[in-house]
Amino acid sequence: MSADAILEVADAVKDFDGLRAVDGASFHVERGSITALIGPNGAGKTTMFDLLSGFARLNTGTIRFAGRSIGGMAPHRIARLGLVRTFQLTRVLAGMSVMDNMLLAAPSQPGEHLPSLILGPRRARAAEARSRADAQALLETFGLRDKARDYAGALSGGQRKLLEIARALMTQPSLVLLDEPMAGVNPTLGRAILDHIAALREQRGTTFLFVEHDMDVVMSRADRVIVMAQGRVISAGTPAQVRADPAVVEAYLGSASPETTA
Amino acid sequence: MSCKIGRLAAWAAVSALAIVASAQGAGAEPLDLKIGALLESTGPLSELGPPAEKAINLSATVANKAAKDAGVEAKVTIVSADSQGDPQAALSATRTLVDKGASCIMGPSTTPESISVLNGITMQRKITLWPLASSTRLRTVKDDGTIYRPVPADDLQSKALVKAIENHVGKGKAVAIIFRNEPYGDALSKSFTTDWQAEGGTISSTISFDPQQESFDSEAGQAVDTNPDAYVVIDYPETYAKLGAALVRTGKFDAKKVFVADALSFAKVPDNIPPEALEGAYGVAGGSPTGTDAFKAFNKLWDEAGGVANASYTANSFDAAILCFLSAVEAGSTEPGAIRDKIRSVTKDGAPQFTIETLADAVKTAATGKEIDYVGVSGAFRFKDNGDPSSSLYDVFQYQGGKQVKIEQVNVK
Amino acid sequence: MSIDFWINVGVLAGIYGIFTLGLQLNAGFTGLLNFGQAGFMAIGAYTVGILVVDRGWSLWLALPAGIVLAVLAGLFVGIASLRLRSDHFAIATIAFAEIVRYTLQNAAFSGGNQGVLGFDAEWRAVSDWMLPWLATIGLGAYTQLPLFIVVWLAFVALLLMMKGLQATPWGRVLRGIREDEDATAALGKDVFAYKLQSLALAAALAAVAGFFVALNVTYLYPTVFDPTFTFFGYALLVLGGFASYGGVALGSVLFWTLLEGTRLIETSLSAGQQASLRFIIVGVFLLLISRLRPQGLLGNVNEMRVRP
Amino acid sequence: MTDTTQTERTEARASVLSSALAALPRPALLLAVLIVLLCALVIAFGPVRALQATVNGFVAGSYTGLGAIGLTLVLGVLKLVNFAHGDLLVTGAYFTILFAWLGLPLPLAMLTAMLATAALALATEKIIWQPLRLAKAGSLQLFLSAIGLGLVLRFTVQFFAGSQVRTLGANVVTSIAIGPLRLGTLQALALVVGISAMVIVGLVLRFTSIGKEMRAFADNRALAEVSGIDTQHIINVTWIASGFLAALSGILYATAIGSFNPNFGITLLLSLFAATVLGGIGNPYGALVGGLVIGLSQEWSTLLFNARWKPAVGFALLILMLMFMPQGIFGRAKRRS
Repeated sequence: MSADAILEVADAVKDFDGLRAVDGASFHVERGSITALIGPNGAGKTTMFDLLSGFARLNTGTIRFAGRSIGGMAPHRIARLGLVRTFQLTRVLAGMSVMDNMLLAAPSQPGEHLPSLILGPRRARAAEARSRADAQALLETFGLRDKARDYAGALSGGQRKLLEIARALMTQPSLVLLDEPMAGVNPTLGRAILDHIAALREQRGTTFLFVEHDMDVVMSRADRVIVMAQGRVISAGTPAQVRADPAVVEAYLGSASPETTA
Repeated sequence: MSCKIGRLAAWAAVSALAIVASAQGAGAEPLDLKIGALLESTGPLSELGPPAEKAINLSATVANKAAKDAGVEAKVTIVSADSQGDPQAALSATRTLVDKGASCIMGPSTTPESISVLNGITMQRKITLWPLASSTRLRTVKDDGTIYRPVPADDLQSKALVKAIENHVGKGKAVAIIFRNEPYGDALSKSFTTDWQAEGGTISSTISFDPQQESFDSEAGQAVDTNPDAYVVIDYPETYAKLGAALVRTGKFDAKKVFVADALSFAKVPDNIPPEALEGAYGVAGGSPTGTDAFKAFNKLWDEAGGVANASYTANSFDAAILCFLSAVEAGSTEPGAIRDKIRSVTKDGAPQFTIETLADAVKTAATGKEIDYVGVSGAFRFKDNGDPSSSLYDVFQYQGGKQVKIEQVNVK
Repeated sequence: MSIDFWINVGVLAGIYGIFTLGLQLNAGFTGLLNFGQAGFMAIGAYTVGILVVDRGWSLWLALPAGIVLAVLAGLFVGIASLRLRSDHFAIATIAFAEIVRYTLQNAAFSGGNQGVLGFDAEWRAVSDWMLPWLATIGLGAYTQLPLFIVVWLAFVALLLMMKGLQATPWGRVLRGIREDEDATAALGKDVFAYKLQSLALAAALAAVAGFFVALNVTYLYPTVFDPTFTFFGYALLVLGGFASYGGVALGSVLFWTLLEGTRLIETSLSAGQQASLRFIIVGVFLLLISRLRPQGLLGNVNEMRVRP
Repeated sequence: MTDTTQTERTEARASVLSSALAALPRPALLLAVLIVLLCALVIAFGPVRALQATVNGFVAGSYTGLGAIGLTLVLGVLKLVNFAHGDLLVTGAYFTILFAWLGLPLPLAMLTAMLATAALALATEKIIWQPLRLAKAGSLQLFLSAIGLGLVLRFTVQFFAGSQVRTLGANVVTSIAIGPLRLGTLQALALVVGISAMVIVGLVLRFTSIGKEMRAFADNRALAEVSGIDTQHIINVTWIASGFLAALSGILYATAIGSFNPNFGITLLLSLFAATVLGGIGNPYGALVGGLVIGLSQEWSTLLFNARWKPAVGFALLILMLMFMPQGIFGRAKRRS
């Protein structure tokens, strides 16, 4: 595949209880791109995200991330390699403050390990101060600065979505999987999220793979689009290429065009 | 010289007594004795609680009546607390009893509870403890003369069992031991094994069973499978009701081969134990002269009082409380240390004998400070230096028609 | 109620407090329903007793050995059953504690039915050294007071340690796991390793509590360590407050004042009925607290994640 | 989600161990294992001892299995770990004593006791469980409430009836001889009642509309609610059935064992849970089979070790089952949402 692929999936198969959720899917995601993963309900998109992030195990096939095989790796190890995900239904840590949610995501905090915590409390404190500054900055961008001390459980649905994305970015990832980042978010906020994603891609070269039903967003924001149906990848390419692919149109149950199924 | 000092001391003692006496006279203070009952009211041994409670309450009734009849101003009240069958809870329960002013403590039923209670509190306060635990382990702790056991220790009992089996089955026979997996059964089975083998006998099987079980059929089967000449059963009534039924169900069981230890000794076989499991069975009970007038009087009292059925060791609990009461009367004090020092004076060999039927006279005599010998429902008490009964006389009894019948007495020095 | 009564309540509250710090760490801060705490406590206490009596170790050396063994047991139980769903984990840990108890009752090394006795001479020496000193301030008559002082010193020290630990990034990861272990794993945290640490640390606390139980009871016997101990621990945890270490101290004192105080109520009931009544009160109380103030007195309702 | 991913990982590990056997359905696999074990025991200890232990295992297992049927319903349908279930057994037995004391003939007293216990179980739903559910209580609160309810039930019984040993006065010593083997008459009755209860509950769940609704509700609560089933009705019926079955098994246990006090429920409780988990939560056949498996393994173990280890054998089996077959013998792997 592409020489510059950060993520490569080949012939991925996943069964649940005799039900084949992913059926030999193959695709790749280019480094530094914003890629959309679309498909009708039941196409296997969320299962694919679970496979990529280690929450489900492949039956057969391979997944390579940044040159390493990550099929079967535990979720936390995949996350440490720089591949983080958000969830379709937001999963903020409701019983912790917004700031604690952010600080939890900070990578390589020595204070999280008992030996280094006890032996080097000062280093832990220094790392904590740095993380706090980073978190402040991210919360600022996502408009959550005033909420830093609130319990995450007290946030509105849209704010939770923002927090979850901000938290994922806090891990300093190279690839972020966003499962329906726009769902339940008001359009203004949604645009802000998308702008921020675009900016991050520019500044840090972060790669984004997102599942989205809003075809306007997909077509206007994504560099590449991957289409899944019935557990397989049926099409991949630029938005324009995908839109023109008859297989895609058919997959969306014969509807005139993908847009109408948002 | 020494004579002079002796006379001086006597004078001092007399005048001290006079002061005490006058102080008592001035206040005209009646004796207000509180006896603590440490009962297994809840927890794994909770079936032991109600009969023990009734026995101790009966003792208070009897003692109060005797005091009134004797014209002695003394009152016995029972304060009770739940030991939960657990050493730690027993310790807390005892603290409450002490808080409520108990001078003696009746119970608890197990060695672990007794040890924690002793080490934790009664020894420091010189409060006498009257445990129903018969384990020799209890004698490995230093008790400062505060433990008095109304039941004989296991090492004597195992010898009595050996004699009983030799008399009724024969020497050198094969015996199956079945015991409830608890300190009592465990310790007694070990000492019996040693004693029986020392006499040339064999042990065909030793089966211990967990009391918290749904069924005992496999255990029963294992016991009868070896076809022993005799069974030694060390068990409490609650579990023997189930185990005994299982033994009978094997179809190979003969109750006449059974020899039970003292926890299964009762005047009348309780309702819940199938008659077939005990009819014709033998047993031993330390210094428990069935058929005496005191024994009959106690059983009559028990039946008249209503409530729970009689069980094992109730007579021992009853006697212990009476001993505490008489000692307090003798001491003219409810101070635990003073009571402790008088226990041997109310169980004095050779002194005038009294039973529960003549308790009023006993109180009258004791109040004058004279030594007496209270012969209890469970027999006469002769305490060794360590507070264990020294009596080496055991009744061998047999259950005939559901009733305990004394067959003989054995001496196991 | 005399001073003795309060000292006894204090000793029990301190011991159960130390024990429950571990439950708080597990249930309150990690979301683990550990119902096997009494088993870890038994392992700690028996290790101390056996090493002192059978091997002639010093009591003070046996204590750390007991803690180490309890921690190993915690790791073993964790590795075997931490992957179970939460209610299965709870049942598995009870089963573990019961296996420990039956083993202690039946095995030869633990003294079986005869228990372990005679390990506390070195503690008695310390206690006897403290008593004259206490006598100078007029408290020499209370023989349980030295134990009370030592238990509470240990409890307060451990409480502060746990509180401090909870405020670190390490503690934050545990809270993250309590809230949502998948989301925490998705942020790169090794959830299993943290749960294991939480369980092992709770086992260590249980072993310390077991050490003090041994000093208090002076005799080791399996029934002391039955599951009721763990149930009581949870009862006082919820009373004092979910996810609050201060709540453990408050809850423990209140719970034991209630439980022991009910012994002192004078009624015309029989001993058996009064004993039953105590436990009816505890039961009603558990029902009421779960219903009316599920987060407990000092607990924070926001930290009490609703688990379906 | 949390739970399934974990279970799934464990399963993946376990399946490596038993991949060859995994093709067989679990009940058949279990039967095969039991037969192999029985053959081994027959060879090692002779047919009489091995078969007698097997008969005893069935008896012990029927006590637990029957008690577990009511427990598994509540656990399966309501997802409630009912720590008070053992005390419902006790309540049933003591209601019988109460009604007999009030003058009812024994069989009628037993029936009334079952109805009264069913009513009591329904009352606990109304007073305790429904409000907790509405308040969205977490598993810890539910656990503690169940423990609290258990204490209240057990000690209320003890308050009025005392802790001394009771008996229902049945003849517990007769037995049926099958060749050299013996089976107690009342024990046989317990076995028959246990199997009948299992079959009846199984048929009700399978063929009646309320049974189907209960299964649907157990499978997917949200879906059942959406599809217009009267969920509160299902919950009520579950509690009534659970209370009735608890009393039935409590009475049978009390009758067949012959001697009991208010503690018998709590001592039985962990075995009941073991049977439930072993059989697969929510499945009445599973509960009884789970009970029988525990009974068999405990009684068989007496051939190998001293009988005092019996309870520990049951707990060890429970832990092993939870680790390697968390869905139980008759349970189904949970489908991902």
